Amino acid sequence: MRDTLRWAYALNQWNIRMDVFVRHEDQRRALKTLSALGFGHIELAAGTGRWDNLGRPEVIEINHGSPEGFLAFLRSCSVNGVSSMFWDPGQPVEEEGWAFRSTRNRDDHAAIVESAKPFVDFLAAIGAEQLVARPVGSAWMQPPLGRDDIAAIGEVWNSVGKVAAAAGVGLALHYDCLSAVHTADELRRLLDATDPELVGLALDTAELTIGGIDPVAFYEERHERVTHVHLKDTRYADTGEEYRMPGAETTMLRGGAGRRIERWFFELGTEGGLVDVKAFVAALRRHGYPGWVVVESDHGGNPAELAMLNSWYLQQELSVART
Amino acid sequence: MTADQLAQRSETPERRIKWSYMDHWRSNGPAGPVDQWHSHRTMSSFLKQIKAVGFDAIDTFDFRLWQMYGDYGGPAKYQEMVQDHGLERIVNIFHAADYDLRNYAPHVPETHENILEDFRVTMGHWSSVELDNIIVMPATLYYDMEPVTEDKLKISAELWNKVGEITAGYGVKLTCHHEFFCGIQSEPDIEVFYSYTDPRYVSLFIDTAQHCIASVDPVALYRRHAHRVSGFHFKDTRNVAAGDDHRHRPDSEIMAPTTGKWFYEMGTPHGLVDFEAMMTAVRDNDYRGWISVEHDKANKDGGDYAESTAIARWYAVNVLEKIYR
Amino acid sequence: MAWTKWSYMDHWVTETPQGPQPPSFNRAYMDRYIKQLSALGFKGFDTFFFYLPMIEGMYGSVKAFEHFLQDNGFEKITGIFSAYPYATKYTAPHVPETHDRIVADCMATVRAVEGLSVENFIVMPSTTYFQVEPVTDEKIKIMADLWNRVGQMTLEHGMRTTCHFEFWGAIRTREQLDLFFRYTDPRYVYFFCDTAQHTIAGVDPLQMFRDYRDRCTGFHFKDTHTVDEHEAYRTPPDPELMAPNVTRWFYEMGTEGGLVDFPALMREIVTSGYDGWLTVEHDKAELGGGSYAEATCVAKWYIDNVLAEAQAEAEAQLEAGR
Amino acid sequence: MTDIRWGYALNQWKPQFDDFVRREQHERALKTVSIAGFEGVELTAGTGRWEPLGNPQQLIANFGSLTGFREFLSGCGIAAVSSWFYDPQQRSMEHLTPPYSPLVAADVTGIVTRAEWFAGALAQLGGSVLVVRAAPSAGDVGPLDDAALRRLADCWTAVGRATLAHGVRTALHVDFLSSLRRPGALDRLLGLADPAAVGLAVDTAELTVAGLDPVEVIRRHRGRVWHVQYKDALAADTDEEYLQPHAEYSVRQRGGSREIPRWFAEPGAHGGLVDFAAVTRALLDIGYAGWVVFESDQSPHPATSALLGGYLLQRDLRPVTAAAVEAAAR
Repeated sequence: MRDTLRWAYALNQWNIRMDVFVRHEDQRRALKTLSALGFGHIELAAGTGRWDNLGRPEVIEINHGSPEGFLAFLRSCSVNGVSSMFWDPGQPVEEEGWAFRSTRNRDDHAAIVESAKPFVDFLAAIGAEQLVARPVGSAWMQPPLGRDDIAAIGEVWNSVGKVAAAAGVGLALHYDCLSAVHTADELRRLLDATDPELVGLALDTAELTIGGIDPVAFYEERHERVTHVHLKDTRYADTGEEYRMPGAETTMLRGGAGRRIERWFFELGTEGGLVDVKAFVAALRRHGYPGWVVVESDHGGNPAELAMLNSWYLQQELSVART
Repeated sequence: MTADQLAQRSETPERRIKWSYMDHWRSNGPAGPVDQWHSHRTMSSFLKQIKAVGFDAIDTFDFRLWQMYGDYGGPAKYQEMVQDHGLERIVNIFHAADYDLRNYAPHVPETHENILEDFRVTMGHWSSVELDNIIVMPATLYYDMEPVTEDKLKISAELWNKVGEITAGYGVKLTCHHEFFCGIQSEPDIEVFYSYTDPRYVSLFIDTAQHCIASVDPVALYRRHAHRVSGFHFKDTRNVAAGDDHRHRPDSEIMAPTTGKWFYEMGTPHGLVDFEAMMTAVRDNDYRGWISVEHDKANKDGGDYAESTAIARWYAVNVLEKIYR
Repeated sequence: MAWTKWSYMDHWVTETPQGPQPPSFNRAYMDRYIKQLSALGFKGFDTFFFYLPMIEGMYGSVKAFEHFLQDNGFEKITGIFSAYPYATKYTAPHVPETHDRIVADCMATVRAVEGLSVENFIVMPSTTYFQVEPVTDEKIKIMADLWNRVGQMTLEHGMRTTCHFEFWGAIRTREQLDLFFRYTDPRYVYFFCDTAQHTIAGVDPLQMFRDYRDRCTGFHFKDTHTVDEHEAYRTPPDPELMAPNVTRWFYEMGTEGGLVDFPALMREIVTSGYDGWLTVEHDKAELGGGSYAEATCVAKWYIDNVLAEAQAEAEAQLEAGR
Repeated sequence: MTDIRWGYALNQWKPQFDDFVRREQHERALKTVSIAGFEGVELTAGTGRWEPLGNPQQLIANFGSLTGFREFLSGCGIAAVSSWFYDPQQRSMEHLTPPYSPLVAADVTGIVTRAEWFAGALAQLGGSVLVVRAAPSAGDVGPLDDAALRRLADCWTAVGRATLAHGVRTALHVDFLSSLRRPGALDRLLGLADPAAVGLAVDTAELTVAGLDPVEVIRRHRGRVWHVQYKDALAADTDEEYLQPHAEYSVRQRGGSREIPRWFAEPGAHGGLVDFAAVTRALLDIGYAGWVVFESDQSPHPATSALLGGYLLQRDLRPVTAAAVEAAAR
């Protein structure tokens, strides 16, 4: 994509189950698809195990020998590099002995900082700019956040941010609609509890919208803190309570209960989309946003079709040149 | 880059080749697989995807005509929708006829008047849009034509000369596409056939996969006949027809015992077509105009049209356009 | 009498608005899945340890899920599959320092199904071959020690620990299998016969069953089209999905080109007097455009139409011999 | 036992013209139907080389003979072809004939000839019912006045008599695009046709989408119900959109102005409008003897549809029929 903004695409929409998107030829097809659509950079997502083989530095190394080997793999498909990687330290992984860690628990902080290091080193080695992190776990799994909780969360991210900055990598905290940091106020407090030099915000247009926060307004308010963007659309907003349902990952986001909405995230330009994508992108341009804009669709059907529809929207509706 | 700059880019003079997409397509609907003609919504989604990967135009089948009339108001109106999605136009149409020895068989002279009348009517229907080619399979199924004799080839050639004259009257080239399972598919038969056809009225349409399956080298064939080649289907295959595959009753295309899926998008692993050699030949002959990408039945065996289309386009940009564009 | 104790091993993928997903996508999909298995007449249900929390989430408890199964004609949950396919510094059966952790994990799984009458606690006794090699006597003994411990523990909770050998695991040849069973205590460690995995590894599953009949507590009836003759089993990073030349190892019973002689196995089972559960499995059935629902139908059709005949033959022979 | 036999329609496996052509696909579908608990299959008439199960000529081309096809079926655990669905409006590549209309007197001979062709084959395949599309779409031919109904009655009487000669009954299939859904039209048509030659094929979903209650239709025409198709309806055509031109395409396929994603589904589908237990009781009440064919028309997942249908049959409907048998014995 040739534009004043820098565009990338998230691979997560291909990796929808543990046993798919494992073979290199499948990954090559996805990379070529993105390349053909004009995307030169991708976002990775952390995972676990031998089948999530784009999900952890040590597993990527078993597959490609070295960070350089991995870049060569990308470049064989005309994808130039990696913009960023998404990581959730609260997600138990096999490689960490399925440890369950929480950023609000100060006893876990040292381990969280330690576990961030391989990711930071890997991102630095492949020239990626941002570690995109989930700041805190789902709301339904924990009591409401007190003031000290936000302080504790801020502390650990400042520490991670320091490690990242030393390696030349940025750290951006990603708001999501199930998170314990849910309201605009809570999000502001989290930003205020972190050092602007070390920690930025990853603004996800669909997640904010579902969570009841207007992404355009919030961006206007805190644009100086936004260092990373996920651009996607949604057709629904939370009623205000669904994110608290037990098992919200399934009961809310997969329609297991409540209003039974089985798909929340959609491609740009979807009928009935709630995100004002054009206004948001115009705001990015107006403020000279310097970071990556990562287009994604999460899990929503046929990955190649979604990528094509997203690219079409960029070209036709946002006047971004494909090559 | 702004829209204006983008428009300027597409007018840059150095591009000699434009890419069209032959519109086979399936996607998953709520009640099972549907084609793009299912609704305006699915059509729009299809056109967006074709545009997104950088195709310039589309090809289509002429049996879609009735739906174009019923649902869009005719070919010209349908083409407006194509253009609204940023694509140039409809470049070629494929005339898929029901070949039958009783009333529609190029090697049977008694059926010729019926065929000629079919083309007079068809060309009238399409006169509202500008087309480059109307593409035909120039023979019946192989088993309906065999033994393939010089006489039958000559009779077929005479028919297509006359058809070509009709289509030329509408400014459209009649061009022949040789399916591996049709009566005119082997190298010697193709050569005899073209020796009897009039280059003014009958062109050759190279389908890289079909020739390859029929054990004909598409590059050599093209080099021999380049002056009368009016278009291409760039698609790949992983299998050459063996034994009676080309004359399997009742059908070879889907039912041949050896092979469940014949066609693949270009850029597929284990593909048999040498596209780089093909593109080099296209360059050497200074061909200018359209190349069509096709991969029919891409959805078989778990495949996916959207992905195949993107991969094929990737291949065009990253491999073929480096040779000639 | 037709064999009634057929169970189904819980691999399955179904279309959802978020793409092809396991039925645990949400409760409605799970219900539909169980109904489909019920329509085919399965009586037992095997699942993975990692699905237990999801089942609890959807049905309130594993017990409540079992009631749902029973409302649909099932007898019960028959087996729980637990595995460490990938060695980490925390868990690796060939590394003694990790054993306490593994035993504790197994204990947690056992507790999750406490009070049900699950029969088999099915384990992969090793991780991937390439993470263990060279595979030595000593390492096999270490793994055997671990499963002796686990086996004793699960038996106290009414479940038999039974070992399911992957073609890409560290215990795969006939010699390695024999050694492993020599080192394990027949009171605590049992044999689970996966027909496809052994066949791929070049081991005859029928002979394995004959030789370990007394320790055999179950089967995965699944087929393969390929014997691994090019050491695919030791390819890093993963031989199961990433072997260079084989994109699909596993097939349901009854496909063209299948290598396992299921009728012979069925006759052997009947003749041997084995009367436990027989489990149908076909993981990765969706590869190449396949569908789990259809694969399950075709496999069950094979049971009712081909294996039933083999069973009847063997029973008639037994009868005649009496 | 009751005199009901259970079948499944194969049409859901063929969403597009180039699907479901290869033998191994047929084999897997038939095994699926068999193992889901069904005894027979219903075929749909089709034409050309990508319709191997579409007509007698294609069956012979593919299986050597009708006996060869019957053996293929029984090899998959399917006892019989229950029935064949035939729409005279389909042109025939095998006969080089254009679409026929039962409203056009000149077409009747052609329709009768074709019907006999199917009936003769059906008899050899163990089937007993030719299911015919009773009338073209309302939007294409307008309302059916008395003269039109009489022409339909004459056509189907001729067809029915001809198929009976092969031991096969002709049953009129009323779909939701047909004018026969209007008050009194179906009564009138059945009244005009020879009751010995022409019966009714009750399609639960088509009637429901058309706003008719299948239970009521069964009771009302008790002596004339010769065939039954069980499929579920997910929505009803409440706005009479069936009267639009090209409704086959714009309403049935695309879903009309509401863009109904899917009118039909397998019996018992979530949100389905048909009460199959009630329909089954109604059939038992009238002493129905014959095939009940499960259908989904189209399905995103054919094997799943067959299994969910099988579940409904085994769990909910067989107990209903068993109870009726028991009650009769007492």
